[in-house]
Amino acid sequence: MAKSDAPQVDISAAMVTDPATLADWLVIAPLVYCIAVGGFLLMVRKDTNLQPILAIPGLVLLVILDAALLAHVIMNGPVTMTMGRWLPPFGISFTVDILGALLCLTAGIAALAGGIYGAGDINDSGRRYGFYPFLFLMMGGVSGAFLTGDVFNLYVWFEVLLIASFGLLVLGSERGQIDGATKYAFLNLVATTFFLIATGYLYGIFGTLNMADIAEKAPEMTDRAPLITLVSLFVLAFAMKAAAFPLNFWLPASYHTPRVVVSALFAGLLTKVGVYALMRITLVLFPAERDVLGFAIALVAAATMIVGAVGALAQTDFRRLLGFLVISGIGIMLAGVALASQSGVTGTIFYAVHSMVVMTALYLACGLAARVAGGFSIQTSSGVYSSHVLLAAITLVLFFAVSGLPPFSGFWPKVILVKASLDVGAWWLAGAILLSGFLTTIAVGRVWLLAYWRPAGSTTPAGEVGVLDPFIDYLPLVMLTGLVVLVGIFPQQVLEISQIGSDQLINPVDYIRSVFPDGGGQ
Amino acid sequence: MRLFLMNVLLALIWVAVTGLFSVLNLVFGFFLAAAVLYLIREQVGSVGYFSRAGKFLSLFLLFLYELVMSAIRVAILVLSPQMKLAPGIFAYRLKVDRDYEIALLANMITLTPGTLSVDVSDDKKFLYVHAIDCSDPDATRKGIAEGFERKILEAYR
Amino acid sequence: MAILVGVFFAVAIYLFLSKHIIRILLGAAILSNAVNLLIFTSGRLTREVPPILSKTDPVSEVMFTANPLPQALILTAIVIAFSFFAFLLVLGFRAYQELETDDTSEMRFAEPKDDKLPPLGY
Amino acid sequence: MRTLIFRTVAPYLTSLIVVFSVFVLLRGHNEPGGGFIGGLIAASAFAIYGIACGVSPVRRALYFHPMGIAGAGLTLGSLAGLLSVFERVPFMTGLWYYVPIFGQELVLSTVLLFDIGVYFVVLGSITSIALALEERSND
Amino acid sequence: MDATTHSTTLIVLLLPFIAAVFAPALTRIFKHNTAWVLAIVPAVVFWHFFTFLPEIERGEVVTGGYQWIPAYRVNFSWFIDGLSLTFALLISGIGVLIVMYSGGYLKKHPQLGRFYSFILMFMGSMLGLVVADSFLMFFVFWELTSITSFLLIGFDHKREVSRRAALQALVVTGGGGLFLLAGMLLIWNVTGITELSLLLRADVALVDSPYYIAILVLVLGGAFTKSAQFPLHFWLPNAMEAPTPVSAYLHSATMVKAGVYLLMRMNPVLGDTAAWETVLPLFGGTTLIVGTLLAVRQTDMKLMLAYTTVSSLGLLVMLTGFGYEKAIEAAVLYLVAHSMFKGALFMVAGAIDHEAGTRDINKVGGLITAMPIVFGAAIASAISMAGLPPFFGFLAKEEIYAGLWHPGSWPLFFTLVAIVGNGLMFVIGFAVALKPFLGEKKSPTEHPHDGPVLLWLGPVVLAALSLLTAVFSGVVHRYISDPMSTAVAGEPVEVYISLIPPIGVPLLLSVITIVFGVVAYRNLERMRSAMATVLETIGWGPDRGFDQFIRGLVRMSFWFTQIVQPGRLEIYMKTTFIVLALCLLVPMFVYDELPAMPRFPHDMALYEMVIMAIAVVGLLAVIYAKNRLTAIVSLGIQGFAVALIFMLFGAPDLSFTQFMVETLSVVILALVMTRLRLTPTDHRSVGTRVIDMSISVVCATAFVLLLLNVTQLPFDQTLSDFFTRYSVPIANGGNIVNVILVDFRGTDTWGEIAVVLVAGLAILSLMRIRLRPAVPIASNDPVEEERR
Amino acid sequence: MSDPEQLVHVAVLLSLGLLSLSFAFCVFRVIRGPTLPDRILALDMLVATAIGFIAAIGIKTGYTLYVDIAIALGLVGFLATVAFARFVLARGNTGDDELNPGGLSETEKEQ
Amino acid sequence: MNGFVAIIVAIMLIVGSAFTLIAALGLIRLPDVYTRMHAASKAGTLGSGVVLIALGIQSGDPGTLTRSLAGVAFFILTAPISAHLLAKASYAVGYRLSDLSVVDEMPSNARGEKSNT
Ligand code: NA
Ligand code: NA
Repeated sequence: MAKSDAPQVDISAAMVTDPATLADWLVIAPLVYCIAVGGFLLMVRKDTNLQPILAIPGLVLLVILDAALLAHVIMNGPVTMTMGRWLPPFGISFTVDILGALLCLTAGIAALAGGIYGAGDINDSGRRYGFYPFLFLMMGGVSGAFLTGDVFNLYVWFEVLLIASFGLLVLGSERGQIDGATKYAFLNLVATTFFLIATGYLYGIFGTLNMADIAEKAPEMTDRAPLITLVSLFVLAFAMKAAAFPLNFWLPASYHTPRVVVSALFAGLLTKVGVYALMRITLVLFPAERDVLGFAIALVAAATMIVGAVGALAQTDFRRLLGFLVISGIGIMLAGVALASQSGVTGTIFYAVHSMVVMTALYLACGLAARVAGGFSIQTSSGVYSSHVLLAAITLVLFFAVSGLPPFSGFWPKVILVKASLDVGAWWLAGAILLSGFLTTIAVGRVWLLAYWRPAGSTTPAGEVGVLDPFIDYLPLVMLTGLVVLVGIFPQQVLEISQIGSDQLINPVDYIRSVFPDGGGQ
Repeated sequence: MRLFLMNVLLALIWVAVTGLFSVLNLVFGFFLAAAVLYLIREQVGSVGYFSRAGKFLSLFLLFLYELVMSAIRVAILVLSPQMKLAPGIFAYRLKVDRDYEIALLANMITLTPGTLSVDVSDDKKFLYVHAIDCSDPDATRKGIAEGFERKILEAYR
Repeated sequence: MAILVGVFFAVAIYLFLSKHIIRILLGAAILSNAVNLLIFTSGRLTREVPPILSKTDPVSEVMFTANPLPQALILTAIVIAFSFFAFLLVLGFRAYQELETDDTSEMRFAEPKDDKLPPLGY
Repeated sequence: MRTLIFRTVAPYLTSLIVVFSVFVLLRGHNEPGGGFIGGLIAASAFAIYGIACGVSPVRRALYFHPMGIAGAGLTLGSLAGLLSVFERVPFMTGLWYYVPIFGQELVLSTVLLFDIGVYFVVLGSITSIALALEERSND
Repeated sequence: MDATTHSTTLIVLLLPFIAAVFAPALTRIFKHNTAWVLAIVPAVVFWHFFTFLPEIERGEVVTGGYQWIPAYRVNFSWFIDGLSLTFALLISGIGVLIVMYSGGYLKKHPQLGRFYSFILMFMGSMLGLVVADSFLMFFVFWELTSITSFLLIGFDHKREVSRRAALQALVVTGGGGLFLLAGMLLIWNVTGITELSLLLRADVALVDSPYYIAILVLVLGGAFTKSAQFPLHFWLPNAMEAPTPVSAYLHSATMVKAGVYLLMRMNPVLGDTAAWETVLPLFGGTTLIVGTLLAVRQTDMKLMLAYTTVSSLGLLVMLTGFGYEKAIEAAVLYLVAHSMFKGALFMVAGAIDHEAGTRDINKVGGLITAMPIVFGAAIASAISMAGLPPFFGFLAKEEIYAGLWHPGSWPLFFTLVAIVGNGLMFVIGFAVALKPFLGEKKSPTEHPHDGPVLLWLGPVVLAALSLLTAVFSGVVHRYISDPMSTAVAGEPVEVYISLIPPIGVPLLLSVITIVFGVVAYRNLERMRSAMATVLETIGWGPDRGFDQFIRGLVRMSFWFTQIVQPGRLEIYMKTTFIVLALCLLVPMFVYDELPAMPRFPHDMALYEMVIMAIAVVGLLAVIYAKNRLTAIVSLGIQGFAVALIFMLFGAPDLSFTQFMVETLSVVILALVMTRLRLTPTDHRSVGTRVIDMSISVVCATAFVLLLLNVTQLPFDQTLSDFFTRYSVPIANGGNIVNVILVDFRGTDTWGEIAVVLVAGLAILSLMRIRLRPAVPIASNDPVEEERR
Repeated sequence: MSDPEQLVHVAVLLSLGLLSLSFAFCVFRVIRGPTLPDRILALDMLVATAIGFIAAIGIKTGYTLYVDIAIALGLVGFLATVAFARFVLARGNTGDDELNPGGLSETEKEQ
Repeated sequence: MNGFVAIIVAIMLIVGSAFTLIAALGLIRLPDVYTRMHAASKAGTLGSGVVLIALGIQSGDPGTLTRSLAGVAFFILTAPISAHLLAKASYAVGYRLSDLSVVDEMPSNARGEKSNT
């Protein structure tokens, strides 16, 4: 022990000597905050009225923290804080670059929307059995995944958000929920297990888990170690987490079963984490191997976006339709990963942000529509346009946004990705992106015609069913839709940030330097 | 009083278990034990058996002896090429009536040669014992009555 | 050792492919063991020298102890796997109660067998 | 299963096991053990208690709801990590304080605090699970 | 152009959108006078662009703009030459009339305000489209016109036909838009240019690039869908479901001409090639004939006009395709003329519909006395449409023939096409203008009359304009036709044609046209019935094709989705693991990442082997267990074996934990099993067993191979050495593993306990939340919620 | 390598051998059954053997820390047996497996 | 390590594991679950206990020794209870004694009786 008589050791050889400033603390702030608040909310879970009163301001604060972090990263480039003061790669480093911070912020916003909406959508028993604690802990997992710079730690956060999502998924214990949850749970367990296995191999090969460290060592290992196999295993794991075809089963099997707000949160948060991890691993850690697998990823991307859109066309239940749209969006993001060009990755980042916002909003809107139109089936529901024009208008905007029509947020990233594909002559990929947009337009167009424009028939007691609360119900929706429109008309900022982010990914010198200031691993 | 004794006992157990004999550790053990006792405050019935430590000791020694013997008996039985056994369950009329006494007796019976207590009748009058060699239940009954039950009664009354 | 890991994986996956939740659960338990052994092995094996140092002369045995890091990782993994196992177990239990079956091919509430063709009109 | 024999012995067993679990928790830093295993042992102690004497005595014994205990554990763990903000060192940095008592040196550290947090989380969650299952299968 | 005009142009371009936002409110304030108020908006726009005429006449172009998305080289910049300006003036000018007309036509309609804002939004989009300089800005407004047209066609959303028509328009034009987008991005790729102005000025020869055909096809895909060229014309007649102002504005005067605008824009860049001069005339010509023939078939005035619009668009495309100077002039003149007379005629049809209550040409007659003013406007526009003096249509037709009449069979053929087309349009024009007004008086409603000024102002003004423009053709040519033709042709062009045409072939041709027209008009009924029978016999049209397309698409998707998402976990699992096997083995073999053959470890003690053996036995026992308890207990066995293995290889903490966890797992399994009547026995058929077996064995082998490969690499111990070295001195812990858990990698543990915590709570909620009646999935619906 | 150590070493190896053998026996009983309690009992016995094994290993390697593992194992072993007994009791006689040795095999009953 | 201790340890090791083995053998050989219980609960416990104490002695450190003794005490405390519970349960559920059995004075209501716990 560091007693007086203890053998003196040279601390600086083992530990970071310069003090951690509050700015550094921003790196981990969102995570610590979420976990701590989650733990606290759990202690007071029995006070069901207190829950939202504490949680919603808490989420606002979270968004502020994320925004501060993003600003910090934009100004100073990637930031690192190594836990326990140990020198990287010995301690667990949290390293934040634009990608992480941006997604973190978007996730925070989606969570805020969900939190507000949940105040109306989740009943007492739902709160009592931990809607808000789950929400915060899931956000903890998501933030942790976005922020950490350590592969195994990434795995841990994956598990945190996964188990929290289980909790949210089964909240309510309805038949469909249980059934959906069963498939969701087992398949996702398999996925994370693949991830863990890959991590085990990774450690066996590199003897380290720090991403920056690996990124540095990867080049000289390339010809000695079975990295291509390893990376393809990683890709498999994350593609499954991201619900890429042909491993997308779990998503359409489960996303329509829980409370709408839960689906909204899932759509906003979960799959994107998979895409993020995929980008992190393939672009930063193993660019060389990614180049080898690029074409395969492109095929998967194309297949995923088409399958998603086609699946959406095949649905009668509004929510299941949305589930397939999530998948289609994943395909579009994968396209950028497959291209791995500066503009391609830009498109992916931008689209990820767009998709998180728009899909969350769509689910929320879908929930309200169901409330006023009598159910989720577009076979029976109708008359929303006449009874609730504001809701209809918002939904229409979201429909166009998700189909990638201008002037909404979905348009620009799609253009960028199409252009990027054409740049490398991947006309078929460009075609797939456009085609998926076309099919999506038809799919949502039909929903609009039937559920919104079609006059309320005898089947639906439209108007009478739901009274929509201007704050709890509309505010989150308006907030998100406002973002969709704003980003659609003034995409400059988001685009610029995405470009910087993509630069940081494709050429991660700053990332590595922020972990090893004086260059080189140990 | 009883709680206090229990408490000290647990504290000592703690010290013994940690194998770290120091005042500090003892104090800590004491508080710890107090905390633990709080958990089981309801079930701790019965009053000081420390007073009869000596009787306990003899009881304990007898018990150990019987245990070893029974182990050997089983061994012989198992190893004997043709096992001639007449197992069965007989009812044993209890003299002891307090729960912990019955429990103690039952456990000891189990650990001793050829017998194994299966159940206690709901009215706590009978103890049902399975014996490997049930050719002469009464002898076994007698053995128990003379042996453990008597010593237990001595120890507690 | 690697072979043993292989057997673990084979059995686990075989159980996972079953239709019965209970078997998949058993598979899950075994799978986590398989993974742990895999990590353990890929962290290289050392016999019988636990990574536990006496406080007096810690540095003397440095080079000979088993590799502690994978052990820590596995410990974490075990815990997580256990939590998941518990959850899945209860989930399967509730599924059995609510859906009156443990045969996944009969669990068709989220995605009903008789899915209707969506409306074709406008 | 409330058999007289078991019911009589169970409380003592439980207390013994809990003591043992704390022991395992505290020495974990230098020898096998630690918060997690300690927590598991304690949890199984309560499981035995529950099986022997039924669920409600356990609940009353614990006083707090197990999940509450677990939540407290997590908060404790987070706290242990957060303390380092005052020392201007990164999250989760181990801090050691030496408090002399009875002429001996009592060693307090954030890592110990953290380990205790782990102990409570595991104790709370697992016990809660066990009790929930126990209740279910009783009705 | 100076700063103020610069900024004002921006404001003017945004003005319609701003107005659109406030339109509903204004409507609530000004009631049925709103039309007059809102008409100011297009008027202002019109005036603003009107002031550009001098510069344009001088052959200059007005350019300007603001940065929009510098990060992607997209500017909000405009480029106004003769072509743009003419369109801008048409849009805003006719816009004024349409706004007013709507005020009269949709009086009392509850959603009039919404209608106004849609119309204004459309106007803004259309303006943006024609002035846009940068590709993406152009495209944004292009799609905006599709969206607004979708909203307007579906305005009467309670009727299924409108809904269908709206979706149809959106699908066709929106889909075409995607082609256009691809085309533009391709141009950007090839030339590196993102602005039309630069593209026009640049000397890059797109026509020589290998991508020319691709670009052409894509751009035409956009233009043809928007301008309703055969066989994609069908959406336009259906769009007549929209209120008449919309038909008059979007679907005759402006939006449908966006495609033509695009072609004219691109003519200098893409035109003047064999492909261009074959494809455009062919499609245009076909569209012209088909359109007129279908028009003859109709009795609904709006439909007749709609089909003639189709054919007019065909005519324009055809002329643009020829690319001779004269042809282009003709196109320009005809475009202007058509906007005027077709707009007017639509409004007339609307007026009749509004007053007489029907649009069926056979159900109304003799309105001449009741609606004299409307009749005047109608007949004037019809004359212009028929290409008779003294209206602007006459100049256009003369120029058409002048443009088409060239030596060679190809032009000759198209001349004939043009004659037939013009002749039939002559028929339709007069049919619409005469039949309702002449003959004995009949109408479904009581005494119809001219109605409010708002209702007839539009047609009258337009009719007057076709007259004036014809009379003062010189001025018109100077300020409109010449600059526009110049812009289209890409080189200076001057138009001379006036009401006193040169005696020549063109004049002769028009005479032939007129004769043919008169004859045809007399036999209109006969032709109609003939067409009817013809269409009956064909029995299929692209319109029905659309339904079949949508239905087929949905059916196909349904079928496909049933296959890829069958809803059965075991299939999902199977696929997953098959994919896993592929992901591991394919790279392993393709990139030769296989391990070397490992040597058998000889240094294994007996008891080690025994334990491993026990593990294996336990595993197999789990598989072959006859009842659940055996399975569970066997599970325990293999768990203990693993724990012992951990211990043998120096991991006491692990084996400690493993023992605890395994036992607890077994215990909770038992606790749960207590309530379940489950059997773990394998009900799989032998076949599936074999398949599953092989899948799992393959996967496992892959893992093993990879593991061997990894373990054969030299291992980097740095981290562990570090931990070992500093565990005691700095972290004050002898048990390195635990020190790693709580200090070196404490954050992992922190997350891990979060997992444990959440698992606990989730399980609690699973056990506690129970719904008394087991409810079906849809019960998530609030409706059912109520029932519970 | 002094004499006593030699002695202990041999003894350890011998006892490890014996313990492995008894492992095998227990496993056999677990698999073979035939009745549920038989299996439970066998598992309990397995745990006891494991404890012995651990202790033996502890002597072999000289790491006394294995004592605690042994104790903990004893504890959980007890827990397991209790739980299983509880299982047997609560589940009642389901005909899940034969009640007297040599009766019908369980599967036949279950289907 | 001095010879005496070594001898003690060695003997205890052999004896203990021998007992364990015998118990296991009994598991195999004895006719029904109840008789097997005798073997397991007695010889088994004793065997492992002895080996554990051997470890305690061999370590030569009082802490370890006390712990090992405590452990053994714990086994001795738990073994009969588990045996009892198992026996009671199997009897209650109706697992019959082996055909060799001579007497069964258990009240009939105990057999097949469904305990509510
Ligand atoms: Na896991
Ligand atoms: Na950990």
